[in-house]
Amino acid sequence: MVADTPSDNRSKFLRDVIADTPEGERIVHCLQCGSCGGSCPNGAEMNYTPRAVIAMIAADRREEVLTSNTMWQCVSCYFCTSRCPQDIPITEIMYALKRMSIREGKARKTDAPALAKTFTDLVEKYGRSFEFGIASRYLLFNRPMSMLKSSGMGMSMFAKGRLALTPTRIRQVKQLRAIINKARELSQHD
Amino acid sequence: MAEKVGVYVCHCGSNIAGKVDVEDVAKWAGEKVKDVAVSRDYKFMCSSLGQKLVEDDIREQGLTRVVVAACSPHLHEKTFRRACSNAGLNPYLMEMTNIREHCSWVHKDRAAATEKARSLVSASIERVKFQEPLEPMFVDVNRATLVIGGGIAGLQATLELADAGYPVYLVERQPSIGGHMAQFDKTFPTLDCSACILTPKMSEVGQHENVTLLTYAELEEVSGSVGNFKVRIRQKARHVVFDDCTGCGICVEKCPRKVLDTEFEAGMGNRKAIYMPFPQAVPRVPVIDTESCIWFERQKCRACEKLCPTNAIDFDQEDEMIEIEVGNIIMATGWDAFDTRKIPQYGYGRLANVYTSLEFERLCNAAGPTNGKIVLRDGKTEPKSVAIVHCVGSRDERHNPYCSGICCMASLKLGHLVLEKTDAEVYSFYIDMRTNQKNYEEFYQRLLGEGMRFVRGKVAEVTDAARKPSEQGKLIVQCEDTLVGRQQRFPVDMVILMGAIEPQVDAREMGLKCGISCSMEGWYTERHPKLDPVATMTDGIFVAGACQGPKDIPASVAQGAAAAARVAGMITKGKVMIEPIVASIDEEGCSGCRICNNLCPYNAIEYDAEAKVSRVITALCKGCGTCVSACPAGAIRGAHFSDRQIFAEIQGALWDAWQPRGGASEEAEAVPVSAP
Amino acid sequence: MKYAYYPGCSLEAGSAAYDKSVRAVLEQLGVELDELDDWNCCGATEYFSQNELVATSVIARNLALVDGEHDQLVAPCAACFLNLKKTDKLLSEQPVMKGKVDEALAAGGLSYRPGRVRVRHLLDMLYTDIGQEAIRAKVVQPLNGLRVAPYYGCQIVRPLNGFDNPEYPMKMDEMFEWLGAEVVDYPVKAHCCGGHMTQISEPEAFELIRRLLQSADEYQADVILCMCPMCQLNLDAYQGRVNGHFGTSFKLPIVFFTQLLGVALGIEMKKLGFGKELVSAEPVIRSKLDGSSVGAAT
Amino acid sequence: MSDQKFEPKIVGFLCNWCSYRAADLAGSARIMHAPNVRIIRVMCSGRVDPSFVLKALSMGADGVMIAGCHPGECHYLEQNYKAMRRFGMLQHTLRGLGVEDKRVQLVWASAAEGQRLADAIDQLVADVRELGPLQWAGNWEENGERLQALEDIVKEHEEAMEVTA
Repeated sequence: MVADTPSDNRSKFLRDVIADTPEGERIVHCLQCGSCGGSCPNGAEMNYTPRAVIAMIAADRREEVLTSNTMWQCVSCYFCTSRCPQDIPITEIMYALKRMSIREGKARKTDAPALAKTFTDLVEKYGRSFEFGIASRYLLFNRPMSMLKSSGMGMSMFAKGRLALTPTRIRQVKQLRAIINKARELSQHD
Repeated sequence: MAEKVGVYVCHCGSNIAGKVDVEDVAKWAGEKVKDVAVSRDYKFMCSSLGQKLVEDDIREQGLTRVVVAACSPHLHEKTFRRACSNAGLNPYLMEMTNIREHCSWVHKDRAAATEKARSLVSASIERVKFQEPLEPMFVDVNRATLVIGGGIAGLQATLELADAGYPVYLVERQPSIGGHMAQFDKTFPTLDCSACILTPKMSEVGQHENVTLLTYAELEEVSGSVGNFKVRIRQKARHVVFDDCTGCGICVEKCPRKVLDTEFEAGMGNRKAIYMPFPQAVPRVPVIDTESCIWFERQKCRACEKLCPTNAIDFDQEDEMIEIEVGNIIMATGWDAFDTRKIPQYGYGRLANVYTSLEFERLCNAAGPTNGKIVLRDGKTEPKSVAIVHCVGSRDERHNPYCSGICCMASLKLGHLVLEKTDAEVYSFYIDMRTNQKNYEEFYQRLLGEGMRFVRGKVAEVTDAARKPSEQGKLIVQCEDTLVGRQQRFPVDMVILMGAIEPQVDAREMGLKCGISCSMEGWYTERHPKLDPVATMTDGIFVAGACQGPKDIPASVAQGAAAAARVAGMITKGKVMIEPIVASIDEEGCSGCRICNNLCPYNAIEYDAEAKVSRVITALCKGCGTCVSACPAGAIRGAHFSDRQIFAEIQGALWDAWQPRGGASEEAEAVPVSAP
Repeated sequence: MKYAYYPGCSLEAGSAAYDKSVRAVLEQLGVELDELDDWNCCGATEYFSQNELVATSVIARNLALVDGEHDQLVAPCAACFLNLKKTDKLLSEQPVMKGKVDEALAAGGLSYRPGRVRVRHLLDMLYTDIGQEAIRAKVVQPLNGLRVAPYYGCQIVRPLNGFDNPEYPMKMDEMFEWLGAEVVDYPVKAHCCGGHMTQISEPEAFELIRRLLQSADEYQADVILCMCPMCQLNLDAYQGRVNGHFGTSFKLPIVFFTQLLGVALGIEMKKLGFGKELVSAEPVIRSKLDGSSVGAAT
Repeated sequence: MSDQKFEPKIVGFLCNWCSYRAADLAGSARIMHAPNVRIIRVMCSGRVDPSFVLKALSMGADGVMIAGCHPGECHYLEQNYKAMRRFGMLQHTLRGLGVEDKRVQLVWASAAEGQRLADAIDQLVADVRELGPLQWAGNWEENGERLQALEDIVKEHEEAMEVTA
């Protein structure tokens, strides 16, 4: 017999977030103090502050949270996590929300998923990432105007020998792919 | 000889009966367990009718042993012992089985809870058969009391007892009594001047015929037990002869060495190398701080000695040990302030105009370093805006998870003082406002009316990194205004950090000296959090004030008085009962190996070199039983917790696991591993 | 002393100066650094945004590749360091996830026991293992007169560093005091550079970059020292565009801390990768230090 | 019985001042936990004679819990340290008897830690459940001599340890 857990009256959204976040159980201890929202370098740009998002998760406001820009504005600086007086892994919750948002097709307002996809596609192809490949593909497909604006910078980087045009390919790329495929397969089971 | 055991299973309303089939347990015990003469279940065993049931059965059925299966023995053991006593049965022949806290309240499954209850009852039945009649012991209570700590809680306790005519020793480690309260300007919510209400109490203590005041002194060692403690106290060398000093203050005035006063003035002001912490100090006898005195540093000066009109200065004075005997001890050791440097994002120590609340108390105190003028560190500029930050190091898993309790009210008080004395705007950054005592909420309302601004949000950081011109040269308080749901930056001139209330750094060590324990955080543990808040698990040791948990002045005073009342009760009664749960050594069996001698932390075992045996000094033994389990010859007996009793209890607890040849109780003494 | 070395993708091209200076400095200090054979990308933050199990499995491959000769893995890049460390922690604390990662690794014929490899950041290794005495003993060009602003960023000091204060780190400050530099104690040294926001939403990213440049500039730093490729890229490569965006005129050289440490150890500047930064660092370093003894870059 | 789920029988020796009160607190706070531990009160964890544990195991217990105040918080100042040392020796002995380490656990719980004690009970029950029943009571009698020898070892160890204490 295990200790009684008051899981019955937790919202579905809350239970999902807890399940998808390592040490996510801490979320129920939130005091709504706002030290996360106050610390976030991008907090001013978010639809909802991380604190508000935690309240909304508990209140089962799934649609509003998963379609918001909050988690996509997260720069993974970990200020919220390191300052949280209740030891809530807020940055990891942001990652969980990103994953849920992509999985449920709710990530519409941001290019971040596209960048992530471009990046990981390259890793799966070569085993390593390289900025030029990411920048060129991602910008070309997603932000052609920005490509023009930053081309000057790209040229300077190239001139300094800082943009590799070809990636390094690892030897055991097949092994890496086997690991990735297996992991992807295992994560489907949840 | 077969005992006649009576078993009583309590329903406790539905508290037990709701999860344990009490009728079944009683029936089972009556029918299946050997030596049970009577077995009943009853709605409320602790009621007078329930107790009567036991008494009548003892008288009428001639019961020789009683088992009451109900709640924790810590709640009702005394009740049922008394019932047995009333009916002429020795109270130590009764055993309680805990089937409420340890069973019905913590298990979901009725069948499993009932099965466990049976095992627990069975264990008690087997055990009780081996229990022996014991007689409680009584000792005289010494009328003197030791109070440790001269803050407001200790002062109150001292005065209550002294006024009642009992002698009190008050030990304080600082050169003066008064504690933290002496540092404050005003007290909430009445805004009384702190010194005006405190100093009369201080001088009363200083002059009281029943009080022996030992300041600048430390507790060294406590031995003995309730009624008769022996205490060693280290009187630190003041380098001023107490009886010769008149307190004229010439020495302080003429001392050429000025040092930063990090204690009373919280680093906001200076004092001399020879000093009294503050003008109203009690006693008015200064001390020499040997760390900063020029004589102790480089054998020069002696200005104080030359100028002292009564030749009271003594550079050669040494620490002195004082031994006293008391019947009771009250711990009132108070609190310490959280080190706000541990939260670097608040900038204390790096950004000049970030203050701790104690620093600010001194800043606005009329007797403080600025005579009560609220100015920035430059000593002249009045702030135009002040931010008060709550919960600095409290309600924070990284520092102290508890709420410090008093900071909300203290920040309202400080906010009021800023509004009263300056034209500044005041912002208070809080998580939750906690104002739940008499007239506290009214004080909050008053500050709302006075224009203090409240922002609900824990401050994320205090910085001098300006992002726009209006922030230049300011301290910027960044937080989320959680009621608006937006991140905000507040440029201010001054920031006050309401640091957590923490236990004294050496609270644990001091507790150990007196034999009392601390919580994980370091607060002294009271005997019962609701019903016995000033007693401790150690008889004769009481706690009062903030050493037991964060507390404001009214609560500290109330506890000081409560502890004194408890002590007065002990003294009036004159005698105290001591549980006869002690060890004794069978001299025939003792081989004189002396293993037990070193095991006892109370030195209750002495060795008779002539007879070559060890003996227990009953008055010193506390009954832990460690020596009993260590004796290689099995010659030490622990009363009420003998090997035989515990073996029988184990066997009873496992009645359903062990299949003895002839029933549960027969083999109790013939078990494979038993003490000789 | 012997360490396995995980350079990470950025150090291969965009931040080759970091790689070059790390190798040169450690050689000078007599530390053996063995590059992990056939390492793969750690996935930065991008895998964690998509699939946690894939993210940890990809990273775990690198931990599994550390051979029996090595029990410590040094990573200079912030994202790599955090990912490797975080994965090791997750695998030791989350048994369910560990079971799945084990299975994924097994698909590639690999295995890893959590805790076997101690993941270290380069700064920690230099500060703690090599230490003040050994580093000071090798200084031939003290950095006297040069005002440096150590910039720690986020992911090395938060959340799992265990070697420095996550809010107000001091280890790089101390190290450059050993080297004789004037260390600028500015308030934003552990604030965020914007990370990948430069590629997602420039206005937000530029604001974060501006805050850092402005503070270092207000404290009159000559050079900002980085220990993360992303930080260096954002502060250096985007500095011109930030100036354009805000109408400011920052001209702050941004170098890796190992580059300047190398200078102090008397290594020629060209061996330390100087010249690759867009805002040139060499002139200010030469003008502040005694130019004659500083090894030429070109 | 044999086809039913194995329910371990466990004896818990709890000290009067901290851990017994922690169990009381778990009760007043209604912190649910496994019903398998049958609690026996002793004044101090220092009172727990290794032979109590052997006795319990021999009588059919599948596991034993010894619980005391946290080190440094003993009601009797330092007696739980003695329990700790004795426990190390006991473990040594139990290993010799083939009893798995996880069957006999020493835990600390202050009077304020009802949750901690409940968690420790659940953990112990889960550990013992995984190990399965302790097959000991049946062959106890025939191993009498071996056990007498063990008891001697216990006493020897004690002497060696306590004298240097």
